[in-house]
Amino acid sequence: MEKKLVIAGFGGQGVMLAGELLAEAAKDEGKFVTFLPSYGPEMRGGTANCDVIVSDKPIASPVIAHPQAAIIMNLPSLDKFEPLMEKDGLLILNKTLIPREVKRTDLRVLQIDAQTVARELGNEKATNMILLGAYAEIEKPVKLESLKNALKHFLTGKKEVLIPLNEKALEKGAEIAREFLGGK
Amino acid sequence: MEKKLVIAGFGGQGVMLAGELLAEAAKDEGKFVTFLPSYGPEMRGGTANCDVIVSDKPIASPVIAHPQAAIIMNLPSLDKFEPLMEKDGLLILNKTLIPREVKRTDLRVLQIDAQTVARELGNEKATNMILLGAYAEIEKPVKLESLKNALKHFLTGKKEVLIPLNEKALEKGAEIAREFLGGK
Amino acid sequence: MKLIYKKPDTITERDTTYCPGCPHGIAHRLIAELLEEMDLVKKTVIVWPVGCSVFGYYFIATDAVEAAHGRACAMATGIKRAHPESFVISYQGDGDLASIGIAEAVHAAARGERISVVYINNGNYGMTGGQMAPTTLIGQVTTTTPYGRKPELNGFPMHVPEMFAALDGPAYIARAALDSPQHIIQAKKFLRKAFTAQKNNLGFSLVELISACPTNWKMTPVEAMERIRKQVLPVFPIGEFKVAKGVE
Amino acid sequence: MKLIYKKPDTITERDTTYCPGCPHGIAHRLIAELLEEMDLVKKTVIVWPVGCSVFGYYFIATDAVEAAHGRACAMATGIKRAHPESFVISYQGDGDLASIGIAEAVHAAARGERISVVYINNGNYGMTGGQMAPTTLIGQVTTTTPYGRKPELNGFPMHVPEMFAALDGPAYIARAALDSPQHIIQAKKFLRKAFTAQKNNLGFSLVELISACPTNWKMTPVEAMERIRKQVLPVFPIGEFKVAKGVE
Amino acid sequence: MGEKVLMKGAEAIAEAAIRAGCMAFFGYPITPQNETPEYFSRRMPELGRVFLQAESEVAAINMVYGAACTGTRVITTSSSPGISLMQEGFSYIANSNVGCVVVNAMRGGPGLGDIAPAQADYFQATKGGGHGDYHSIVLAPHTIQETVDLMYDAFDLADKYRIMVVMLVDGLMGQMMEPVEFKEWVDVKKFKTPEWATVGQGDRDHRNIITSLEILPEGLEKMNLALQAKYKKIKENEVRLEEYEMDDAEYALTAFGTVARIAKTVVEMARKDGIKLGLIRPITVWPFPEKEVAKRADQVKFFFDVEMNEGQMLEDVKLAVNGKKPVHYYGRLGGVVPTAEEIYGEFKKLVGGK
Amino acid sequence: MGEKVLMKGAEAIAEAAIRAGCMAFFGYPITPQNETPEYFSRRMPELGRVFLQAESEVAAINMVYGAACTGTRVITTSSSPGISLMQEGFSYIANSNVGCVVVNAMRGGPGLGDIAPAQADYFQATKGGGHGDYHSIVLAPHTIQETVDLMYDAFDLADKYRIMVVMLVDGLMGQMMEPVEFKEWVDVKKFKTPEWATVGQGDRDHRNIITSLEILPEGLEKMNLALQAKYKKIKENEVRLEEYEMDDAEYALTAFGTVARIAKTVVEMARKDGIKLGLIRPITVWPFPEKEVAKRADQVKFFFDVEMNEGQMLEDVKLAVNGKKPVHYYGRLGGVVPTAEEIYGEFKKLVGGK
Amino acid sequence: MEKKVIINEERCKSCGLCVSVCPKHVLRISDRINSKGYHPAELFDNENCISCGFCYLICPDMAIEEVRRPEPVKK
Amino acid sequence: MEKKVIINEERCKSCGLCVSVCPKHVLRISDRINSKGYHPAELFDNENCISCGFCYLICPDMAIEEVRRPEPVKK
Ligand SMILES: Cc1ncc(C[n+]2csc(CCOP(=O)(O)OP(=O)(O)O)c2C)c(N)n1
Ligand SMILES: Cc1ncc(C[n+]2csc(CCOP(=O)(O)OP(=O)(O)O)c2C)c(N)n1
Ligand code: SF4
Ligand code: SF4
Ligand code: SF4
Ligand code: SF4
Repeated sequence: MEKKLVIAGFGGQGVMLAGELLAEAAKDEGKFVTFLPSYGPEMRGGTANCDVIVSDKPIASPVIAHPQAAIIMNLPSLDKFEPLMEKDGLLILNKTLIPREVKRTDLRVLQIDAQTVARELGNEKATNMILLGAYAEIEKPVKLESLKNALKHFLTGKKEVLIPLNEKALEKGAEIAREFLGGK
Repeated sequence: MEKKLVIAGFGGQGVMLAGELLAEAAKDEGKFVTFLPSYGPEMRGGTANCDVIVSDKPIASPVIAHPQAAIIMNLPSLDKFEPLMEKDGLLILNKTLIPREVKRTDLRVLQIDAQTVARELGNEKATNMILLGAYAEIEKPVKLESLKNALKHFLTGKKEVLIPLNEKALEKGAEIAREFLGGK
Repeated sequence: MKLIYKKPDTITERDTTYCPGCPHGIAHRLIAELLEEMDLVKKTVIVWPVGCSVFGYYFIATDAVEAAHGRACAMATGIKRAHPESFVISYQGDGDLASIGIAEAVHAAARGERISVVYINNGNYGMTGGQMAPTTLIGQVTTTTPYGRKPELNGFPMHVPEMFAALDGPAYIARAALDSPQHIIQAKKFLRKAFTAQKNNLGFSLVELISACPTNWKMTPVEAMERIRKQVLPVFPIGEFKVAKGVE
Repeated sequence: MKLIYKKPDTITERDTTYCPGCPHGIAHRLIAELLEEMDLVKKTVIVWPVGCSVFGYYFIATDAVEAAHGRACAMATGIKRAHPESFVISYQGDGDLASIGIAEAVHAAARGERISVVYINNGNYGMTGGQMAPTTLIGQVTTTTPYGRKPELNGFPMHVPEMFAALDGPAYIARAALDSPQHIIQAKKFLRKAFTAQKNNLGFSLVELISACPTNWKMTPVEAMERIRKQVLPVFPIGEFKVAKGVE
Repeated sequence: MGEKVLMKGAEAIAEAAIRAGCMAFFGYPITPQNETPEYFSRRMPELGRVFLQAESEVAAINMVYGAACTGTRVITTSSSPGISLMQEGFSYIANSNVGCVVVNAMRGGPGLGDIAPAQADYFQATKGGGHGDYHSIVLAPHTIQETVDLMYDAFDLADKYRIMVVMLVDGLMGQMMEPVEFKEWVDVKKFKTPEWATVGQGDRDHRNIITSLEILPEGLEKMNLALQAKYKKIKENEVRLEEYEMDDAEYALTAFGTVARIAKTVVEMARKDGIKLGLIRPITVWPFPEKEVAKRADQVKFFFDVEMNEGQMLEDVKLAVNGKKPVHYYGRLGGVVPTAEEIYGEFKKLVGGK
Repeated sequence: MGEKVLMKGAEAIAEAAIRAGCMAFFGYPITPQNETPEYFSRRMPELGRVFLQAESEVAAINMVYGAACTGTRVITTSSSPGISLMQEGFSYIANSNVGCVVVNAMRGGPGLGDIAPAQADYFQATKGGGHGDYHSIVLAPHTIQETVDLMYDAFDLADKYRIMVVMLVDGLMGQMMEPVEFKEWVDVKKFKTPEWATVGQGDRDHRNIITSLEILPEGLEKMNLALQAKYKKIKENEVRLEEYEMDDAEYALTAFGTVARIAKTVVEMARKDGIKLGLIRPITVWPFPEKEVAKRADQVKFFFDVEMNEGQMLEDVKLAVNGKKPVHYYGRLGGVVPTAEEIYGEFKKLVGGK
Repeated sequence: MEKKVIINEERCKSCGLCVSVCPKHVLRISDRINSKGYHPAELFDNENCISCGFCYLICPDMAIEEVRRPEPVKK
Repeated sequence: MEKKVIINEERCKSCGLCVSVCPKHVLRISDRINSKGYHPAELFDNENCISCGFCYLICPDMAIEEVRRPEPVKK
């Protein structure tokens, strides 16, 4: 098993947090994992993305040239990563901020109006978790439970109160994914 | 013809000026010449020496490892250069500041109480010219006349008045050298 | 309707790379407005620093060079000496100028170099993620003063204009703030004098602009402006520290 | 007979490398005397600069390091932070401290680094043959200002203590002169306060010592001392610029 | 060893240094390794050790120099442009025979460049970017775990030889996270101020002077010969490398650091295709494993050197191979990280259309 | 050419630069080349050109960088420790594609070392002492006359390729005097501000931006490839060397700068003894005359590289020879200048007891 | 009536500074979302805007393109 | 009487500073020459020396090894 995921969006959308959460969960499950962030020049806004590889054997290169899967949170990221995807790769899109359709026809595409869903759940900032939950449900790099457990490493102190919201968002994402899988 | 001379003494004794004068005179005679100074850490006092090579063909290395001739103006310089001299080399010593005798027996040695002579001529600072005049008379790298002519390059402005003194010192040195040569 | 304000043409159409609410953009606009008003746009070379404003040349449409971190004043000196007809601005952050670049800034000032320095003091290193700057306040938490800046360990906030006022080379030295419309109007006045100092060949000029870094201060932009007034200005008071004749 | 003065034991037997009449030696003696009087000899590390005093460790018998040109304050900081029990002196010329090393000196001062800086201002670069220093007087001829220092081209003399007085880190900042027995007595008093500042852990201290460079000034030592009084002290006045409590 | 923790390379570097007994950090922030000083700034005060953000890299290295003169385990960390500013300091440190550790998380250059991973400071690190004839020991780990483990050795080597030890990593290794295990803490209570340290004479019967100055050329030559003797000893005793699938290799990749990690995937790809490819991975890039590479020249058909630069280690490989076999090269520049597929593709071109 | 004048090398360098149209000097004093800035300080103001004593070498190189951005012929001069401080600036200049001339009168190192002549900054100058993949053209004259003549080429090359050109000389060449002739003055009235210069947009229809920054790795790679293309062109067109008595040589000395001058005496000594010794003297040490050296590998029995360092150019000679023939080495360190006798003695040991 | 304050919504980063300094409280953050993902500011009460330009002065993104004042009505 | 001022002639560089500051003019540069080639300073009038130490204070070469003052004559 080797799962290669790219998460991409604006800085501030929680791209890194989503990636680190997945990495932490994978580590907790005793898997090999690498997480590689990459930032644009901006501190806020601008683009940011990360590569996460989860595997059950040692990982050679942490760089993902051609993602098997990608969580895409804004339009520039779709423009950048769509052409790089592996054939049959999985694209999970934050439809709220991506007005255009996917051009390639050899990809599996799941569009989620994630920002809206997150707002409905109570906080737009949980958009990343919805998308991550969906990814985890489809590709199963780690158990959803492990993701939820890992939340406590990141949401500490004052942020602890956000754990339930994020758990819900992960679940919600998984639920949407199940519909998507079922609907296929 | 290739003449290799080292001049050595304390900074402030006019070591460099003597060397440069010889070099200038050689250039004026159309000869090849190199002048290479070397300073100790002190601005004043401390040791200083220079290598002057005068030749009628291009000079490869400006560095003199084993001098054919040396003008030695103080004791530390004698200590340093005596062992380096070529066999039959010429040592011209400023006896005024050199209390000891030369140890090697394979050298030509001319001792001049130069500082005293210079004081008698009117200025201790002309010590270097007395020694240089003696050297020029013995080894003949350039004509004494050329040295005298070259003085005007160095003693300009307010220092012009010093030219006659320095000319006299060069001549005095040459005279002492002739006695030395005659006396042999 | 009468046009009261209009985005200057010298500001490009490109979106800035700054965080929402970051006053770097305000400083840019003031510079652009003044260059237009003083008819300097076509003579100007801006030396951009390393810091969040590293891409400044994408936003202000003049000839520009990108300096090594801290060396903007030296580079500006090289340009101005080699080509005295150019109008040369050195735009620098507080990390760039007050920390790594203090030698080049002090000496450009001491030499009375005919350059104008726009010095953005936001109390930390924005670009690299909010580390302590020489201007960080006592007690302020940054990514390299996690327990708050302690004078015994990290020293004291550095007051560049006050220090430079002890030099004979500067023609104009001032400090302004970018936290409110009123202060911004004043900042523009000070900058105009700084540019005039160069235009009239009077000497070195520098305006420190008290700025904010909402991202690294972990505040909303509005809170950050509030903090300037409440906490920063008492330590870094607005004022003119050196005004040569002919600057006005 | 009663012994009034005696060459301190901490001055070695070795001849100095200084030119006849160069006040570097006076400064050395004052330091050695104070270290003995304050019982600091065995705790002291002196950071020597690049400049005529580069061989200083041959003349004052304490532990010593030789810094890169201008970096003595940084090196002193490293020693003091790593080993706070050491008494650390940074001895620097005006080229070393005010020119290439100004950043390290300003920041050591701003941090209130517990080190004592002895700063020799002889108005030029002695070791390298008398080039202009930041402290060179207007009009003064040096090997790199052959037509005299011109403010439009070469800037203005830099007043380090005045500048440093605008910082919060220093506990003691003063300027003294080495031209006469009276001034030398005063210089020793100032140096004692500077050393006390470190001993009592109060902060950074610096004493500028107005010195001479007879060789490069092309004067006799006596003329050079005269020049200090007539020309240098009017521009660089003696005085204390910052005196923290507990220094006396 | 304890349990695995997930950590950014840049933070793991700091934690490892702390556990290895590093008592003082002086440095200046620069991407992509800001997390290292930030981590130090949290942990060092807690432990009563020294953290100081210097005003610049020039100041930082001279603070390190000062601290090193007291015999303290000291470190600075930076990235390419900052390291360039330290070159004078490195040269002083070398000729003063004091020890310290320097981490360079290389980024794309020249100039301001970018903040992406690169390996273009190999020459600077191994041949001496500063003036004069000197060397530092240069360690080039290829994973975070190895970086952490080597950090202990870095300090030991710095102490043993009184020399600067460079950890030559890159932005990728600084920024990536992976699970890592730390070795035991070094007991710093055992540290003693060495005999030669300049901390004040105290009870010593002699005073200590640390200087790189020697005005007489003959004297300076002696100092240089002593340095060269030290370097010779290090070359004899401290060369490290990993030979991966080299036993039966017909072709050898040569690579260091991040690229070597990627190269292992390439080796696996080739082996899957039945091609006998191996990897020679210098761990010390100075001293470079000349002898070991030379030996393989008799075995393999060619060498294929891959770097994130314009062919720098390439020269050392060629010098070692000394014409016996072809040495090919492939590289990416300016912060682009080559993929395993890409390298393998280039390799296959060289093997030819078999 | 005019009449011969007797001049210190350090002064001749300044005079040559001035005649070659150098319009601005920025620098900081350092022995053994103080006479160069001092000379500039007298002459530049007389000619209405720029002389500025910078506060440090770091400032100096960044002033040079600024002036170079205006398309001005600009120079700085220094010696080893000062050059180390300029490494960051060099790297910026390289990736900004601006031209300038830098003189390094090398002295003994590492660290403060001494003020005697040395050649131990060869690696730094030729491999890039700063970060990133870059090169400067490095000229290594062996007499004052050649230095003076090459100064004109240095500025022409800097302009032509928009690149930094290093004059790699040593303290000996800076301090010695010999008669020298200067070429004609370059007519500076003909100089025009180049199209790309950043002096204010003026009437231009575009604005100019000079930067070494490109945050996207792919973009920075392109900048690097453009640099590499430039370097390739330079390698093809600008290699210079002198081959002295090489036509029938059975042995080849390799040496640059001062040592090459001494080596000519060695060649003469050998020829007197009937030994067919020649000298290959690279004038451009970057680009290094690889092809020319490689060609001689078929002809000579061995190479004997002599330097005032621990064997730096040696590596380039070996890379060029690529194992075809032995390459021997002899060097002196720390500022000691080898004598012709000494080198010849070492050479005879290699030739063997015939 | 023509808008007194012209906002380039694409440039706006929703920092809220203009809203905070508006003495007449006629600006607010809108519900719309621009292509960068920000909710741009909008002038919701043109009438009460006094054309003071405070919003222009403080806007760090030059998203306030123009501020206009109605010409005094001719008597 | 013992010398009030002890000069180490080998250390002296003949700078003349001591001579210039002596309030009693009891110092001068001698005719002797030391091994460095300098004419050292000498106290030629011990009696009139007031042991003020000015010479010591200004001597940059620590050539003035000691300055002593006669004990007041016991009454
Ligand atoms: C030589 C060097 N050291 C460090 C850096 C990393 N660096 C880039 S910007 C910066 C500080 C920026 O802070 P500031 O000048 O205050 O500007 P701001 O980003 O806050 O506007 C640093 C340390 C660098 N690019 N080069
Ligand atoms: C990096 C570097 N730059 C320049 C020098 C050359 N240098 C040595 S000492 C010195 C200046 C000394 O002047 P100052 O500090 O005033 O001391 P002084 O000799 O006058 O006592 C210079 C420029 C150097 N050694 N290193
Ligand atoms: S990090 Fe701070 S200074 Fe930089 S753009 Fe963001 S708010 Fe502005
Ligand atoms: S050159 Fe000047 S500073 Fe240096 S020792 Fe001589 S007099 Fe003193
Ligand atoms: S002690 Fe005073 S009176 Fe005596 S010699 Fe010295 S200066 Fe003159
Ligand atoms: S002051 Fe000292 S060195 Fe100078 S003449 Fe007097 S004794 Fe000699």
